[in-house]
Amino acid sequence: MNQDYILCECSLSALENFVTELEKYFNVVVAKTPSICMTMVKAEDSVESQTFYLGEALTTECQLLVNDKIGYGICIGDEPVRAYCIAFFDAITDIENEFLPQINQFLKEQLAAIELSQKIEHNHILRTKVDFKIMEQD
Amino acid sequence: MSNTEDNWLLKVNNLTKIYGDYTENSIKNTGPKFNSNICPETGSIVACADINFELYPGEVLGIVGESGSGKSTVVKLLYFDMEQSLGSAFLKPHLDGLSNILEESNQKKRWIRNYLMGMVYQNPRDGLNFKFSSGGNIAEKLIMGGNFHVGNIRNRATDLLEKTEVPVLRMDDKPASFSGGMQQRVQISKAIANNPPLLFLDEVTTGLDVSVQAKVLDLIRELQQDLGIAMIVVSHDLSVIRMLTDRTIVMKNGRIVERGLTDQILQDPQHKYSQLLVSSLL
Amino acid sequence: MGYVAVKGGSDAIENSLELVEFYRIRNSITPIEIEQIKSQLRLAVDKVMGEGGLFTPEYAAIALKQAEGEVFEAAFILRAFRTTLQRRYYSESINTREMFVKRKISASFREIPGGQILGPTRDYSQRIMDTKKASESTADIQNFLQQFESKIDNNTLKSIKTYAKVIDLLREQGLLKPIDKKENKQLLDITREAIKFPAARSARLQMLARAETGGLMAMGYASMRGFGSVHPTVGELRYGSVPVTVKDPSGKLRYIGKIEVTEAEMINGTSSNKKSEAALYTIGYGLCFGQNDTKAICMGILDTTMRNPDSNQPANDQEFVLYHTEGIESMGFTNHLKLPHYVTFQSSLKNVREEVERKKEVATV
Amino acid sequence: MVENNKYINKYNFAFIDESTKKEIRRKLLKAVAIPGYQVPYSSPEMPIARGWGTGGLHVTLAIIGKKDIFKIIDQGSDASVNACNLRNFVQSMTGVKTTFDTSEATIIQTRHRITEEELNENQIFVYQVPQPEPLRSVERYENKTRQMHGEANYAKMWVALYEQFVSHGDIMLGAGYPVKVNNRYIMAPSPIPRWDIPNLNLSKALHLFGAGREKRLYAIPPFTKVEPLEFDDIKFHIEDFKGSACSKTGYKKAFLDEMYYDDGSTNFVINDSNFLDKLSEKEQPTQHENKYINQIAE
Amino acid sequence: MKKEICFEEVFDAQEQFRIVLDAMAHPGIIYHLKDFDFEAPPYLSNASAVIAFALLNSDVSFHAIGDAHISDYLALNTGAVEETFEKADFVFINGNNNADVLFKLKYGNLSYPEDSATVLIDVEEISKFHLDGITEIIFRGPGVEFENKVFFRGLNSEILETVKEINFEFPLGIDLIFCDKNNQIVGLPRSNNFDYKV
Amino acid sequence: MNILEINDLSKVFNLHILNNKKLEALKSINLTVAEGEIIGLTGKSGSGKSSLMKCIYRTYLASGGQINYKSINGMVDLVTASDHEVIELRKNEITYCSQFLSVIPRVSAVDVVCENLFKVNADKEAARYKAKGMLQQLGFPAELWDAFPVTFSGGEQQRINVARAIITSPRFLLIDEPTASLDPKTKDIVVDMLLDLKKHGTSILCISHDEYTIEKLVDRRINLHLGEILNLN
Repeated sequence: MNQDYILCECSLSALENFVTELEKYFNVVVAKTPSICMTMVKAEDSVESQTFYLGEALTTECQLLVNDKIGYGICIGDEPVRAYCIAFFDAITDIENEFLPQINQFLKEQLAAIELSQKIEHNHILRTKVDFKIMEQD
Repeated sequence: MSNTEDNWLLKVNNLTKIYGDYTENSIKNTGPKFNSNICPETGSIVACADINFELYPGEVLGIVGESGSGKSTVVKLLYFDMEQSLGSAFLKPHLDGLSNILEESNQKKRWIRNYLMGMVYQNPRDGLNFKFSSGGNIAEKLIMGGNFHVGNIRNRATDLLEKTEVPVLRMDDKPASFSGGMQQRVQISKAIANNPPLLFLDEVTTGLDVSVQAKVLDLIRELQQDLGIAMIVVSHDLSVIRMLTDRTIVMKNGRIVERGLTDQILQDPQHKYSQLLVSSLL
Repeated sequence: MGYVAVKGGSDAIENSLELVEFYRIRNSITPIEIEQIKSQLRLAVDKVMGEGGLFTPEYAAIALKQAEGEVFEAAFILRAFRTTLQRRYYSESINTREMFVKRKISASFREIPGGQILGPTRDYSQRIMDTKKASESTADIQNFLQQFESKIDNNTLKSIKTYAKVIDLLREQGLLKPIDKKENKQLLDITREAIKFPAARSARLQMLARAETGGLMAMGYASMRGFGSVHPTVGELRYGSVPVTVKDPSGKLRYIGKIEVTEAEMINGTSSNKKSEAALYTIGYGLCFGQNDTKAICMGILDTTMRNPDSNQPANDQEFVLYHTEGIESMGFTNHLKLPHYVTFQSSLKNVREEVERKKEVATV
Repeated sequence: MVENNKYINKYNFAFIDESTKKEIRRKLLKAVAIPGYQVPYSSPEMPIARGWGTGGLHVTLAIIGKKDIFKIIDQGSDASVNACNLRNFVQSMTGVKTTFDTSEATIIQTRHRITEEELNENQIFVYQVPQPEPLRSVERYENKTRQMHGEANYAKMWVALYEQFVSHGDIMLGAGYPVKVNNRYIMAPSPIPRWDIPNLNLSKALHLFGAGREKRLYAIPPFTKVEPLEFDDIKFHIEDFKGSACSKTGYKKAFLDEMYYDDGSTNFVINDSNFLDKLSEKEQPTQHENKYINQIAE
Repeated sequence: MKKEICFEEVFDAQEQFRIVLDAMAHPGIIYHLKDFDFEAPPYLSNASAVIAFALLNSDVSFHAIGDAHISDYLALNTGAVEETFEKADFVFINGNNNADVLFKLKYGNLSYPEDSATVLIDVEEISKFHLDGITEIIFRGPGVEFENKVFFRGLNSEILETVKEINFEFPLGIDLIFCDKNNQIVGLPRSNNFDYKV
Repeated sequence: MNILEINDLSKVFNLHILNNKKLEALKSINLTVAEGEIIGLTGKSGSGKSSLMKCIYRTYLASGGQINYKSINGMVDLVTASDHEVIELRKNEITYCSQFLSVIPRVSAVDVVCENLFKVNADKEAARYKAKGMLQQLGFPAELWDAFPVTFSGGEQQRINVARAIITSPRFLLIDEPTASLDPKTKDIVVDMLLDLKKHGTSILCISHDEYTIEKLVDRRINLHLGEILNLN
């Protein structure tokens, strides 16, 4: 989950570069080339928890066999490369291999970058907060 | 004797209508004994319960009671305007009275309504389609009864309107422009258009002027005599009941509290509530 | 002979499409990039996604470009595009309590948990024509961004948090009306089977979520003006992004990205018809893709009106509301009047002419 | 690594995805089993507008295969722009052979007309239906009309016809004249003119109707009784062209278009473009037989 | 059990569906489905399997009597969900089965009569010609010009009596397709007013 | 042969709305009526004459005892018979003629007289013809035949009431004060008509305060006092 989150949100070029470098050491067979499809997004109303279908989200899916280990890559958007990389990660993190420390390092760095940019956006948004306490002091 | 045990036209068993969620106790804990038809446990409303009676061909049965006693509910259930909670009803001309009409498919219920029953509502708007002419309204019932000849439909409509004293010249006018009494007479024409053996009359004179009331009642009597239609007359008005019916059922809080010959009910009422009703209305 | 006529029709269509293309690009040498539409026409993109029923900013932007900015047409293109795609996944229910909030306001309370956050809104802008937009340059944009970014000190950032909901407070106090037991709780999908009436609430919410904003607004507005029974208060309106998760073919739960949604919880007072019950609040719920306050609010109003069916109140009438706010269908059918109808017209013409003849005969007799 | 190729989605044969096709097919089978009954279906959006023949397209695309020969007409004409547009779409999505020749086609899609040439048992006739509910004029609510159909409660419809007779001296319904199918359901025959109504009766072909916007499918199997609503004494009749003849062929027994010209003159031309072509070229297409057409003098 | 691969989901499905559509539109006419090289379990005819492949998917449910293998086979190859008799959209039975189960099937309601079961009945042999010891059905109604007669071997006539009863109140009812071992099928929609002789 | 045998009949009114007050109207009445017999019921007001008649007619529900009536179809206890049986008997055999005419608005005098015939689906015109004959016999002015009886004088109403009761030639007639407000001449006509009925086999129970009528009409006289029979002569 955490891994998918990072891979979906991180910089595409960084991800592509990392995977391109790493996949040389594995036997990668594309079981299903990345293609677009849809995910029906289920929602529920916040009071009665009535579930309903909000609408669909365009999704890319990809299946790889990495050293015979299957990996699924699914992400929102028309994102063939990202889906491929997610599938690759899905497979290799299940395989005993010598690159796990590097992989963890990559994920950690990307997570930090994602968090920072989110935080910055969040703080910009907080500037639009109406602060009644301050207004009272005026 | 022609009206032997087996000769009934309509037989009603344990007819019950409850609004809302109910339990066994809902029926036990409501009724005239409790002077209420609201279940104290569930809050459900017992509109009527345990209604049993038989109606014989050509007979006129009155159902009397105050508003909320459930009397209209009984005929609405029998006319399929609402769905019963419990109970059954059998109508002789339908499968020789062997099949519970309340459980028939809607398709069959429609047939029964068209051929075997007529209904006259208190409000003409419930029985008439105000978008159609009065002739069109009668045509509707005739068409439902399988008549597809415009000439014959118009002849029959003319007869019916004459019989009910509606000016035939107004056949192609919409009933919205008619007086209340005339609307009611159009409604009666429509209800009897297919010569049904059974007619329901639900407070048909309520809200009409006295002179108009007399005319409508008179019409109903005459129709009954001429056509031998069995009727169930629902009214809170004892004079209507006296004038029209042979037998009467007295209802209170959704239950039958007394039944008998109409003159007996009026002159020697047995139940406390019937005595109250008679003494306050006569 | 027939062939020539047909060829004529086909050629005309082809040429008409060429002319469309010509009008689209004859005055602008620089093509608009999809990225530009996505960011600079963000709200149009959101609307197209909402009404198109497909969350995909990039394809929505393409559709907008293709449709020369006509939002109906673009939503329509997106809907048709949907038809060609397989639906491979169903997400877990998204949780708006986990929203990365970009905007969050309540009209019912002065202060709410986390405060009133205006976020990006034009609500308090004066609608004064900003002629400077006419000569906006790349440098202007960069200046603005630089200056905007400088307002935050990256060393003293507050951490991200999610917020409690206003309605949860009301619920905890027992002020919300309990769920009607008779409510049909089934989860239906109106894109897979035609809606049936009376419709289950899930079907109603789904139809509203993909309904046309203007149509919803007309109905919601009608309700408040007296052609419906609801005139609510905004309990909470929030906009932001929520994570989406699905199960992959191996059954593992996977994060697949986030989508942006606007959510409205509209508070309505109720009167109780039973003496034993207190008058409580009901909540009307609205949720749609992208940032679209109007749509979420009106959806929230209509969610409530349709729970009290009343054919005398247009906004309370399920069939009336749902059929007529479906933008793609309304647009198609109103426009089909442009198609030739000479056969059907001829048929009625014969009737009218005959009646005129009959009436003439009557007059002369 | 894969190429970052976006926007390369390919369309399925016949455009619609296979699971939706299956759904439409299942519904069509039910429609055939219950002649004249409107089966609700998902009706996915198509790349043409609602009301422009999406229902007809759904049916065509759900049934069409490589061996089919496809014809499409609008207002009787192969040349109508809408017909051209849909023909191009179907052709480009399936690659099937298209034709103008009525007798050659295996699937004929139409808007508002049945061909003058008689249909055979190997043909499927597909209608684009704008309003599938014949009772809509007397009852606006879907759940009520559904109930009326369920109970065969058609009195309102009949009274509407009766009232028309009373106020206009005739039943004033034109195209889309309601019919009763197999003695049970009242059905909207899509707005075909009254001229075509008798040709539905006991037809050799299978007739499938698709109303995309309203999301309903229905069918008339071959050899099925289809009768226009008429009273015993007030009869259905077809459009009366009062002995007018086609100005190009002199033929009288076909539905005619009334043409108006710049000089104020008018004349008539056969509406069915392929039928007109065949007559002009001295071919002798077999026409539908029915008592109404038979009554017209040559 | 393995997944069948010889059935092509776009074109085979379309072609076989058209034959089924023809069969439903022409009750009492014998149609031939394509002979696929399936490895269907015994007691399930190839024809029934073809129809299942052409029409079923994860949006619908089915129920099969007989061998549990049939259910597994159909579920694996179509993705359809197995359901009880009472709820199944498609029901697979054998002509020799007891007729009672048919009473449980959903037969629609007046507002939505199509919410009803489609029944595929496997029989030994379907023939246009009379043979001894078999059931004859005389088809009349929509889709039939005058009347069509078909002979069935391996069809319990109680099934027909039951179908007659279930389909009595048109439009309520169930729709049937008879399938035999030679890939022949015959449709019997509820609108048909058939008679039978044993 | 008796047409009616009353055994130990009692009637108590239970007035719920007056705190369940009990009024004893009839006590242990025993009485037989032979076929073709006319019995006069006499006694002061409140002696129970009308109550007895109404119990027989079932307008009152008896509190105890039996009223065995020998109908064409066999014995019926009118105390326990079903409402339907009573309705059929009223239609075909037993008629009750009260002291007062209960008029129906907008129904002509002739049709009021015919009412009981209409109930058995007699031919309408034949019924009216018969009714007119009876009204003529009773000296009822022809110009009033088609008028509505609501405005008639007591004597006129009385005549209509009698005609209405006997038009069907019932097997058993309960008649209350048939001659009370009639002139002597008409009294004789009414008495003669009743005697004529008796000739045709009708049994009659008649209440009257008019000694002349009793004298001329009845075979036997029963005197009631405070709900009990005083003598049996």
